[in-house]
Amino acid sequence: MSRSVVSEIRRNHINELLRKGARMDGRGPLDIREISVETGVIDTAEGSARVRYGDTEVLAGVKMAIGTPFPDTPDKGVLTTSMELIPMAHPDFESGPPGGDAIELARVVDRGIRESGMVDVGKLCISPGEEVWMCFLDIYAINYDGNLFDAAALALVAALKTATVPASNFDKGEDFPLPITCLPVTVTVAKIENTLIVDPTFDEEMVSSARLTVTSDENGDIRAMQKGKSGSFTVDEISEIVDLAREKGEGIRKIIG
Amino acid sequence: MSRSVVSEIRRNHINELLRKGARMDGRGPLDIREISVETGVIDTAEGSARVRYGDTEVLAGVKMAIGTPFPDTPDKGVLTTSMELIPMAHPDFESGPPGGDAIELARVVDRGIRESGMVDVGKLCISPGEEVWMCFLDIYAINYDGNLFDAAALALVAALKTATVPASNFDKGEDFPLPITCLPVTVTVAKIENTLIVDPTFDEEMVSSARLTVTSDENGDIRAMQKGKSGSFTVDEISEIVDLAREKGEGIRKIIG
Amino acid sequence: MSRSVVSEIRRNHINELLRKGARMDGRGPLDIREISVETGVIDTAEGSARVRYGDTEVLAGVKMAIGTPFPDTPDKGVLTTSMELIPMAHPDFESGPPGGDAIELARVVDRGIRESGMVDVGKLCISPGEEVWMCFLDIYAINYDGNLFDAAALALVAALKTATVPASNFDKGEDFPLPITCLPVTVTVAKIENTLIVDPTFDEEMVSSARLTVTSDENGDIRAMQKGKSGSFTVDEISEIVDLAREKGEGIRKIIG
Amino acid sequence: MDSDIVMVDEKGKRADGREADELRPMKIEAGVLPNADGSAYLEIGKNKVLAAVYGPRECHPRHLQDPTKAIVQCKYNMQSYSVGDRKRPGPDRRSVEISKIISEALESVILTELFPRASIDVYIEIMQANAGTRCAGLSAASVALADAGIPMRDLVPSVAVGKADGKLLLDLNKEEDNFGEADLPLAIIPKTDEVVLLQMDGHMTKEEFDAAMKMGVAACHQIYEMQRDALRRRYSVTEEEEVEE
Amino acid sequence: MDSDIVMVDEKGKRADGREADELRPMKIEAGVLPNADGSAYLEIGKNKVLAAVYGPRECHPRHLQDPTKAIVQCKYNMQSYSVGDRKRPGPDRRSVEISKIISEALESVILTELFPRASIDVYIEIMQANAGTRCAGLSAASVALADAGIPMRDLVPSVAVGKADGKLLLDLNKEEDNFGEADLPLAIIPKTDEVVLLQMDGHMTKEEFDAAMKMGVAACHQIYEMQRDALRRRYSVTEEEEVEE
Amino acid sequence: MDSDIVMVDEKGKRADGREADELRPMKIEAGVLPNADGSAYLEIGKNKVLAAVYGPRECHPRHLQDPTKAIVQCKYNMQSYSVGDRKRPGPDRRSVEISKIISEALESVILTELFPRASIDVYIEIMQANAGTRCAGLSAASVALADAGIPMRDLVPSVAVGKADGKLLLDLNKEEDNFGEADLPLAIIPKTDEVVLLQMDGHMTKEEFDAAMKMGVAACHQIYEMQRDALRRRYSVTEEEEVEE
Repeated sequence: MSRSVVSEIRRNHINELLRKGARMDGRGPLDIREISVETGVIDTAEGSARVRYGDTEVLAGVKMAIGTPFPDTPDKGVLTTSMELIPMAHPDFESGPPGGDAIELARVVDRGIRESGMVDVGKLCISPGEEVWMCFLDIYAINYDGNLFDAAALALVAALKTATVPASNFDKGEDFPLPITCLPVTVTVAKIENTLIVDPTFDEEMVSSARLTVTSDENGDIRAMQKGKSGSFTVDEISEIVDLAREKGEGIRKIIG
Repeated sequence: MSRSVVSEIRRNHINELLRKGARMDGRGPLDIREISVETGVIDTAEGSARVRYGDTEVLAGVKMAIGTPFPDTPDKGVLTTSMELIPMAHPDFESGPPGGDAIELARVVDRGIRESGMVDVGKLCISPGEEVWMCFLDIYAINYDGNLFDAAALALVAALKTATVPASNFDKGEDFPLPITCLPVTVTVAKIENTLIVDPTFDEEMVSSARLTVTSDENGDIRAMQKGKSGSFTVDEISEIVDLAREKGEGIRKIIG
Repeated sequence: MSRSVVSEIRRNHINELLRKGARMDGRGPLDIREISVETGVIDTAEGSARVRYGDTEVLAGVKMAIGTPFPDTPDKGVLTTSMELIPMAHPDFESGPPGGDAIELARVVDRGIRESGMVDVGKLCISPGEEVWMCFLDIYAINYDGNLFDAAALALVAALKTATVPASNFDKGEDFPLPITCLPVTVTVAKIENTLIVDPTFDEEMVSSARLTVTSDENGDIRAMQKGKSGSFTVDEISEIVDLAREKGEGIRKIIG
Repeated sequence: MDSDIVMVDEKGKRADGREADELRPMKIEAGVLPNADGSAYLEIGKNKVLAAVYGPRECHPRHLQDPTKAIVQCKYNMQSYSVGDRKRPGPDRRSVEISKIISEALESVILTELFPRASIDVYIEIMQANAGTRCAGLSAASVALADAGIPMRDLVPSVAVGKADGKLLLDLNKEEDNFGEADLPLAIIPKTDEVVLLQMDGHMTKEEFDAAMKMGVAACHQIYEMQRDALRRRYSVTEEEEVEE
Repeated sequence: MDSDIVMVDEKGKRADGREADELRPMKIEAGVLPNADGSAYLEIGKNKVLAAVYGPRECHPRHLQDPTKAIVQCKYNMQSYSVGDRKRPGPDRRSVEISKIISEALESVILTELFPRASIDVYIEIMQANAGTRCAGLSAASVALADAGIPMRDLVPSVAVGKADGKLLLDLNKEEDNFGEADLPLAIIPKTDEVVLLQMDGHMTKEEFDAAMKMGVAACHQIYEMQRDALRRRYSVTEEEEVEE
Repeated sequence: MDSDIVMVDEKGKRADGREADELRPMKIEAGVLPNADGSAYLEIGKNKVLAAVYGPRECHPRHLQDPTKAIVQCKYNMQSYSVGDRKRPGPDRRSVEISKIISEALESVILTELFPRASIDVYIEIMQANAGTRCAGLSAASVALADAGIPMRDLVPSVAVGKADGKLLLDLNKEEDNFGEADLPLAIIPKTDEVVLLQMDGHMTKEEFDAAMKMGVAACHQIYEMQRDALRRRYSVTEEEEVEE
């Protein structure tokens, strides 16, 4: 996400359009691209989803196994989130272990899931201190055209929502749906000059000075946030973004609800 | 094995000779270099062998220890093969973890041993699901002048054939010979222009377009194969190579038999 | 410690001064810089010390946990020493896993502690073969101006001397002082042209041809040595250095005694 | 090897209803990823595979550059959830070997000498695995290369021939593979029937081997037709789109 | 979340005696390391943090060079003994993320365009940790940058606002953090109150969030004063020393 | 340390029949590997060691080049089956340290200033280990350097002096080393008796140390003769071969 440079001409074009309230792909500043969500796409996964935000495409899969809990949470299942920016998804992505961008993405998506209590990990204990369900939440970027935060978060939420705990495979009784308590939704807003835009494309990300990612729940409460890039926001802008994220989040929630 | 380039003059010389049915070192196309096999060369190993194919020299050692079996084969010992192309062996080899060439070599040699059932892993179980013999099969290229596949495979077969299970060291009764069922032999054929040659040297490997490695057993049956390099073989050539490998393999088997 | 080069002028200046028995910072050849030792500087560590030799500054911390002993020493606690040359400490130090210099430093400091029997590891056994105290001895170079060997060794000795075994945290009875038997002290002598100097600065290390590090105990006996760099010592020089190290060591021992 | 398991019934049908020499149902789509220079999606049985091509582009790292031709760098990757037990992300020894032999097979058909110093990068992602992923990946990759407009002598269809219950069976699925006695993945250049990828493990007589090669080559020609169909569909769709504009 | 734990007593005092909006005792010293171009030592509560700056200097590795400006590379590192259970040396995912957001926050105030192709390297070492180390590290780092004479628009004070027992509490210590319901670290440019670092996890209503932002910004101004004091002390000491010579 | 173990009997003989100051049986052969520029095989007691030299050649990676002289890069490696419990392949901390001190010792005699920017690469492989491998490796490496025709001031013989049962014993074998009280590996330049490698661990009085140094230096001279014999044999064989042609 760092090597690419947008040409000066394209940069100017994006800026000029935005001053008139328009974007390259015809959207208004606060419009989100068409979202598509397909679940159950991977038979070998306990839950899976393929999500598109325009040309950005992400695949998330949930695998489960039995393991030992952490000593400080002996009666809780374990969630582990990873994100891979595979080189298939963009000419700038390289092979190798996850770099800073992929790690930040995984951690921000993970916090949205974890802090909202979306997965009821208390119900994933088999035998306290000994056996709990380990959930591996793996996300692959398939095609990157901006806003991986929101696409990755939505793919993972959709995969979890439709996941089944494979208890019978492990002789632990009948399979049951992964216990879900709520549907956190993540919305990212970027700042270009002094305009706030929702769901930035790759080119818009390159031109933007700062980004704010907000995860909110059904009540409109805030569960996680992450500011990115070396620009800044005013306190008022932040408050406005949070409201935007809560409002837009409600719409997105309906897609997977 | 990738950085070296053979000069145009040498390449032409090899090609011209071969068109007359001759090779740089005086061999005919289907002749194998002089093979020497010494076993029991490493006191600290449970079995060992030093094998030379002309100037290509390889050292193989077998170490054994007690470990837990894989869950899906609870009553079977475990074989693990590694190959190191140490920088001592050739100016192109570099320090560091095994690269693609070393990994392919180890896996092809391993398949020959494993698929032929040479080691009777069923007799390497001490207590089902709990304790089995782990066999570490480690091969080091000492000097590389082509055809590491065959030299490595022969060194490992000779080391295994003469290996002793060190049961008394682990208070598991008396030592006994590693249970061996057959002697798979590996023969590699390379293609230069339209000529097939057996046991290529380094220069011949550089000039060749494709390679086929075939492991066969006492009955002349095929146990493993691996085609290499970006050239191709016709179906007829492959059939011819398989026959060659079975015939040459019989001769080599007598050396270690 | 390898990339830096001292300018020819500075090199000549150091050499000329030394021929007159003087050093850049006013010391005589056998003088040690002012040493400061602060212990108990890290609350989260079981023992800690911050040591300065002039501008060279080092931080050592001891952490303890319960673990399983090595099979060949079932009734002994375990010591593990690491040294990090963090990039904060010198413009030549780079991020990443410890390189050759850091590994040599850690191993030499470790040998001084281990071979002197300073820590009575026999008293760190909780249940033979099952539970012993693991001691992690971690040293960070904070500012590097030469002679890390002596500063690191002294910081670690001071940290160990003041360490407490946190038994109560692990429900293993009352806390008790880490059992200490002696105070090994490490002294490094460098050779510049034919002069021996004690406690070299960074510039002096760069100019020196060889280094000898000697760890001695209260009785003046030798516990560990390490020669470094590509120069040489005569046998007589070595004998002289050992005497110097024993004598200087006694003085340093008083600081932490 | 367990004699209770029957791979082929008395009528010569396999458990999934296939004949001995029948491929699993297969589907190929070209041009599925917007960013890549070429791409393809392939399903065969329960395998789901994506292939993407970037290049010819600057070769990175530089020391791999060849002044006489482009190098072909394939990375085969199994996604963590593609198999029964979760696979740890990142390359393992198996995927390193598969990447190498697929690179070699593709290099045999690409006109690499047209692009000195360049790299042609091929990425194969196994989304869902059910035996035969290396062949599925290679078949998909050659379609992706064609979609990228890389000049090639031909496509490279690939399939494995197996042996189970003492019988040669085309294109083993996972259940068959688990009890199989041999596996022989191969890939050919259909125009000439040259073999560019070949591996074998297990136990085959020479006669079985010759028969297996024959069965594999024939099946490659079937796959070749499906590869060409996918490219034709892709091309005609593009034409229509262009007409619409 | 355990209702027996009382974070704030009936008089509004916290367990360590602080008011809800009170910082822990804080101490900053600039210029503590001889080798670094700039450095600072900072204590806040039981946190002990060192920051050092090298640069502007040649950017290494080269492919990271930017021809239009300096890049800011921060490495945040927790020393192994700084926490309850020994931390394995080397970077983990948490420290990679923190290093990234601190780099971005610092870049927002450094006049990087003055030093094309250069690197400004910032090292933060956590010697002792007790909640709030990323904010402590960032506050220290910006003092170290000033000490190094790097041209900046302003300093960057940073602090976290927490929520525990349903109440907003400034600058949580470890005990409070363990039972906290939310944490919101932030950093500002005091001259303009622009926010350059912001994270949140936990559970806050919009109203709580707005109040927390207010509390955090106000506390940053307090820290800003201490940062400026540290630099003034450093500067005056240097002057005295220079006079003495 | 166990008093039941007797290292030296009443007649001053060791368990393997050696005198206190006697080396184990030793054998050196130069020029054993066709590809390397120089090589040597060395056995001492049950140690079996190969050394190979490549260079002077281009230094790789480049940033290690020294414009004033060649650098000497030694890699000491224990093969996995060389010891009782299998050693995991790849460098560990011990081998990194040993590689470093052997590189330094060899650099002390090589006329590196004749080959600016070059690298002289020395590879030591321990095929079978029985105490004293670093000294065996260094002794072999200096023969390999001479075999490669690298200009040197002298060879570098190396041996360890041990202490067991309170007595100084030359060249400990594994059984003695396991119960030893001290170990002192050293290497010298025989022409001048300069010491170029020296380590010690254990417990020695100053008097013991001085005596141990004396014993070690004397033994190095014995090894020196065997090194020169090996090179003479290698040279004469080559001459004969040349005459035969």
